[in-house]
Amino acid sequence: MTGRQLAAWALVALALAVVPVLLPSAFYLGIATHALIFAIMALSLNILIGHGGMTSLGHAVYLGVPAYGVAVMTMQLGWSPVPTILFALALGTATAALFGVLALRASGLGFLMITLALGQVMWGAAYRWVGLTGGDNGIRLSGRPTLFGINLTDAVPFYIFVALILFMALFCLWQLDRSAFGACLRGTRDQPRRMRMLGHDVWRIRWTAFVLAGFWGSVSGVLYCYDYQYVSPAALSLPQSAEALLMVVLGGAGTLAGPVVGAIVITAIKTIVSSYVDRWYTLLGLTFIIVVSVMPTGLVPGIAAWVKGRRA
Amino acid sequence: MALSRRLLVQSGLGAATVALTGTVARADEPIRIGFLTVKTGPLAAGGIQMEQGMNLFLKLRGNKLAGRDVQLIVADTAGSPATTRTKAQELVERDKVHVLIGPLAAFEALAIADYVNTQKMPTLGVAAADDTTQRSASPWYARATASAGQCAHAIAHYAATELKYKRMTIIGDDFAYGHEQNAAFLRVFEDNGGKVVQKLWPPLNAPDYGTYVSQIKNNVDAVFMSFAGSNGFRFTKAFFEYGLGGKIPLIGGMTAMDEAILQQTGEDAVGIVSANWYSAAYDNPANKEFVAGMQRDYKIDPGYYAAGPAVAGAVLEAGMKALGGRFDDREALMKAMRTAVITDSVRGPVKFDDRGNAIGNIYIRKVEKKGGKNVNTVIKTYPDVSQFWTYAEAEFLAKPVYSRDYPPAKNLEN
Amino acid sequence: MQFWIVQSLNSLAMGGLLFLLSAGFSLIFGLLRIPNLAHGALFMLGAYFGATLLASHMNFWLAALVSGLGVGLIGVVLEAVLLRRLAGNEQGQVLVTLGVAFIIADLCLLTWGGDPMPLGAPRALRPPVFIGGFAFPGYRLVVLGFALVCALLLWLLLERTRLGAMIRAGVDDREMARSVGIPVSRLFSAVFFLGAFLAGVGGVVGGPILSAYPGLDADMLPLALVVVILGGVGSLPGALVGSFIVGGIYNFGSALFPDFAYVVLFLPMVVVLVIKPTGLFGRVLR
Amino acid sequence: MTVPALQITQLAKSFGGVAATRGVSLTIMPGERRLLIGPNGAGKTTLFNQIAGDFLPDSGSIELFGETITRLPTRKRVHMGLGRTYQVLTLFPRDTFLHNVALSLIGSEGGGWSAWGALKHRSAMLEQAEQALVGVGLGQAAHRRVSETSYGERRRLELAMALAQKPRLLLLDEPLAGLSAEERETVRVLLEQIPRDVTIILIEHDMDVALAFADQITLLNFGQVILEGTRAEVIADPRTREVYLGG
Repeated sequence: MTGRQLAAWALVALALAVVPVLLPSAFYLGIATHALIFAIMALSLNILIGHGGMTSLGHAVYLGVPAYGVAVMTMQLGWSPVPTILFALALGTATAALFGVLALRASGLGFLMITLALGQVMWGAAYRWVGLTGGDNGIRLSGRPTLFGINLTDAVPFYIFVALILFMALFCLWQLDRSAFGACLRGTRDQPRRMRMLGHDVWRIRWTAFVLAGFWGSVSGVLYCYDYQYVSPAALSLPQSAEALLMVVLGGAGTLAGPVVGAIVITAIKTIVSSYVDRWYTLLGLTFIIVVSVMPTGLVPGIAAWVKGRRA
Repeated sequence: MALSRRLLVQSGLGAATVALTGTVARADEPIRIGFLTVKTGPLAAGGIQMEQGMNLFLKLRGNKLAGRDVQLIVADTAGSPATTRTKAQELVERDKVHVLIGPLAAFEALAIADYVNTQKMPTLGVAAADDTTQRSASPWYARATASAGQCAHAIAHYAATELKYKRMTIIGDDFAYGHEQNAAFLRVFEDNGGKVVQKLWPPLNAPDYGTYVSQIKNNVDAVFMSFAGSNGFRFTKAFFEYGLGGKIPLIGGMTAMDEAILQQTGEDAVGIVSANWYSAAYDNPANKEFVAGMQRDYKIDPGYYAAGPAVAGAVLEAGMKALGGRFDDREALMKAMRTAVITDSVRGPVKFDDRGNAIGNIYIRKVEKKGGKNVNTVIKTYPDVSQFWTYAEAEFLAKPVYSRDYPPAKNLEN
Repeated sequence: MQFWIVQSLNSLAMGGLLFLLSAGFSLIFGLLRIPNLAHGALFMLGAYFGATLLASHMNFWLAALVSGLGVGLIGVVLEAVLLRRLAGNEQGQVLVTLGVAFIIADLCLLTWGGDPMPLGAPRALRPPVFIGGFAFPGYRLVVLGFALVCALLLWLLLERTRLGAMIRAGVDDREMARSVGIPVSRLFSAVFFLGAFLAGVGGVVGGPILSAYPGLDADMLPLALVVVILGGVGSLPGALVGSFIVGGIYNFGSALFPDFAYVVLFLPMVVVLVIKPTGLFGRVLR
Repeated sequence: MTVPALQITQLAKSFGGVAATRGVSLTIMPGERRLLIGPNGAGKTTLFNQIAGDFLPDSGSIELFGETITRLPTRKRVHMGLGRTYQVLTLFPRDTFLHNVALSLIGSEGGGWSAWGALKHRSAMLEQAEQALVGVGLGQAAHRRVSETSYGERRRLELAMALAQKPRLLLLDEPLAGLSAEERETVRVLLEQIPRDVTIILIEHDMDVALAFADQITLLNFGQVILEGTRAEVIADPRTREVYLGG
């Protein structure tokens, strides 16, 4: 790592660390925690959208399935946290492995539609398979776990836990970005045909990306379940998938910081701005339109270009 | 009257200073009511009426309850469980409300159930999920409206004993609220000699009810429907489109013929019998004033969603009165509300059972055309109905919660 | 027997409704390559316009036309102001059309409130038709007929007029069309108008069956997507056949496999797409 | 007897009823320089696409160095020694020249991107990539992004990416397209320098360069082989005139 990169990472760590100090109350820290969890979800989706050029409208599956995994294992089978978490991650990743095989039969809009349909099937299953999921009543968790001797019930330790995982996710995805695999994945995004002609197994590259996205999505799903201590079909719904997509595109697909920024902006509009503006839904729509009109590639690249332009 | 947010933020600065200096509520501090409702998205219809009902109730009280000023803080849950939880946190932790009213939907109520418990926050619910006042009742939760099964019990009894239906089809939204109503109906109807011969479950997001309507057996005595929101209205329309209206009687559960959709349903609605703990046509002074106010301020007749907060407000008022206007001791306030006996709410008399659910009148209503508009005329009153109907509480609770398949339907025909 | 006849009629009638919903979406997607996620919202807007006009006692078909024109106009503005500069930026288009959908939905809620609004069919078309002893709603047959007429007119427009020839050329190869001097920008506006117009008319004609209510947009959009995916993108016969297939799957699926009612549309779609990723009639979806 | 580098037998393919390739047979011996000519739409690039495996033929067979590859996926053909450049540039515009070639090398590794470590730590491979760039005279451009370079440089990058994989059979689709006279000369020299153990099939409209380069010429029209022979034979044949001047 170069000195500059090290400094950048230190800055990220510092930024995550000062949030609990700066925020006035546990309530705002809770919102920050929600935003970071969705940031992890958006980061995972960005592997597909930004790096792989595969627009998925069914990413809520990897939020909801592991969340249900945590809830069912904890509440119905009484498993302890560590095996529960491992199981939920494995469940979400395995789902991605299977759904990836199905969705990658197509590309472009076909891919988008298969992911959407699979998401709707899982949503329907959650609604209907009442014995397992509790239907629309969902499953309530009896509290946050104690992991490695640390009780995550309070806002501060849970925030730190989530922030640590976000930091890990950022670092892993940064590594991915710089790896040979990352280069191949971007290659399949820009020139799939050429990639084949260079001897690459395009399908396997995409499928691996799908599974990776599923894994990191599952990480956010586990955190989501512990955060809200409740899971219902809403976690698997199309609006949830669309929201994740919007976070990625709003912040800037293909950039590392974009999904995080997108997640923070959308969470802020939904939870904070909505307290002051009745028509926050319109405001959210306007935000999308304005961002795309002014910065077609998203907030992070747009602002970066603007800053560069001012310096020059 | 809902205070504007900006005003609230300004006065909130004062409140924050108070919190910092650790002073307990000032003697002249207003009671802050956190109101969770849905103002955006597909569920907003009921949510907007909830807010209107609450606003009107407070307006009619001169924005004072038991002599104390009221600050109403409204939060939009957007019909999402995750947002509901965040908004509940906002109201409790940031706005430091003294009592919560709402939220609208069962899954929203369930999403905050544990939070309300750990925060020991007095909550007056309106959502119908049975178990929130049954097997998983909470000391911090009370529901002045009804459980999903509560009204269905009554109309099932009415259908079997007064309408003398023997064979019925039941149809409802395929989610917990529909399941619970239909299960309650089935139990009481069959315990009183009727037979449910067909159960149909359209999914919540059914684009069209034609396919379901055309499956209804043509040899049943009547059809019972338990729908929420606009689904009841759309089902009724399809029922008449397919020529079943007038041939097979249609009766409805708690929200199937809600005042919110009564006018839109038009001629088709006339004659439909349903059960609810409320009717805009219920005749007592409190309700007369309330209905007139809704018509004046919002040009609508109040229904389930508007009346719920008005009843909750009456409960809160009664609790505060019992404490001489005090509300700072949450435990005392909750206890006072749950032991209150209210005689003159918009739904008539109401009190709570030991699990926090309302015991009150259930009205059998029939849609009639009066003065050019549809009204739910009360044709029979079941007084003091509890969520357990006539069953013994212990026996009732020993059985599983009402669901899609419980109690089992033994008389289905293919 | 009666079951099969009635459900077949249901399927056909719903197919007609779905065609009105999805033809515009398919056109816009086929020519402009814009996944117009505001299409459900435009359909809902048409229904609300229709409900308002009908409440003021306008003739039903006139109301459908006026609503269609109104929604079509909004579509043109949307295309010209927001979407034209995003050509080729699919993610931007997704974001903008979803943003527009949010705004339309929220403004509808603001304007018309949350309660459902009925749209009455013309009185003469309301009574059930009796077919061999059982009743079938007459208006649904009208919708079916109307959809078929629309399909025919659209087919004539696309196959028999100069405008249609240009549109087809644009669908087949946009660059080629531009190079032979077809005014692609104006063509795009025309197609967007047509697509939005169809959504608006569909909202009114479908209104007596569906009504106008908050959430109609979200209920309809996935249906349009399913139809277009099954039928193939940008193909009018595909949209027509896809509509009837989806109508059939929905009606028979919900009746025969009630336990799968929640997934009755999407499960078959997954199966079809996995076996034939191009849809039943489609070209490669890229 | 030597095994042909490429043997195509009765290859046919049609798209929605329109025949693109009609029973093409072609034998190309190792080390050969073969030129494909024919008017636009004759099916030259379509033939390349089938040799590369972009789509599968309706009938007929393709053998690469004696092994049947008719239904193999593209990447397996590449691993057997097939390389290709495109008429329309297909590069990775957001990456540097070096990364473009690196992707090519990773692809020829066969199981490929097994390495999850950072790309920049794979120094041996990057060295190799740089050599390939030096080979086409782009040594200085290695760290520039594709989007910042000239068209002529990109054309040479196309070539470098194909050559880096050390193919045994190379398909070159109009490597001179769009180049200035000066640049053509550079590329011509590069082509001349490709060792004879690489078999080359070339599509090119610059007849001066192409005819000088080729050993054998195949004339295609309407997806069919019209005739095949040496430069002199093909030029002399009246059918060539017919095809080009319209008949």
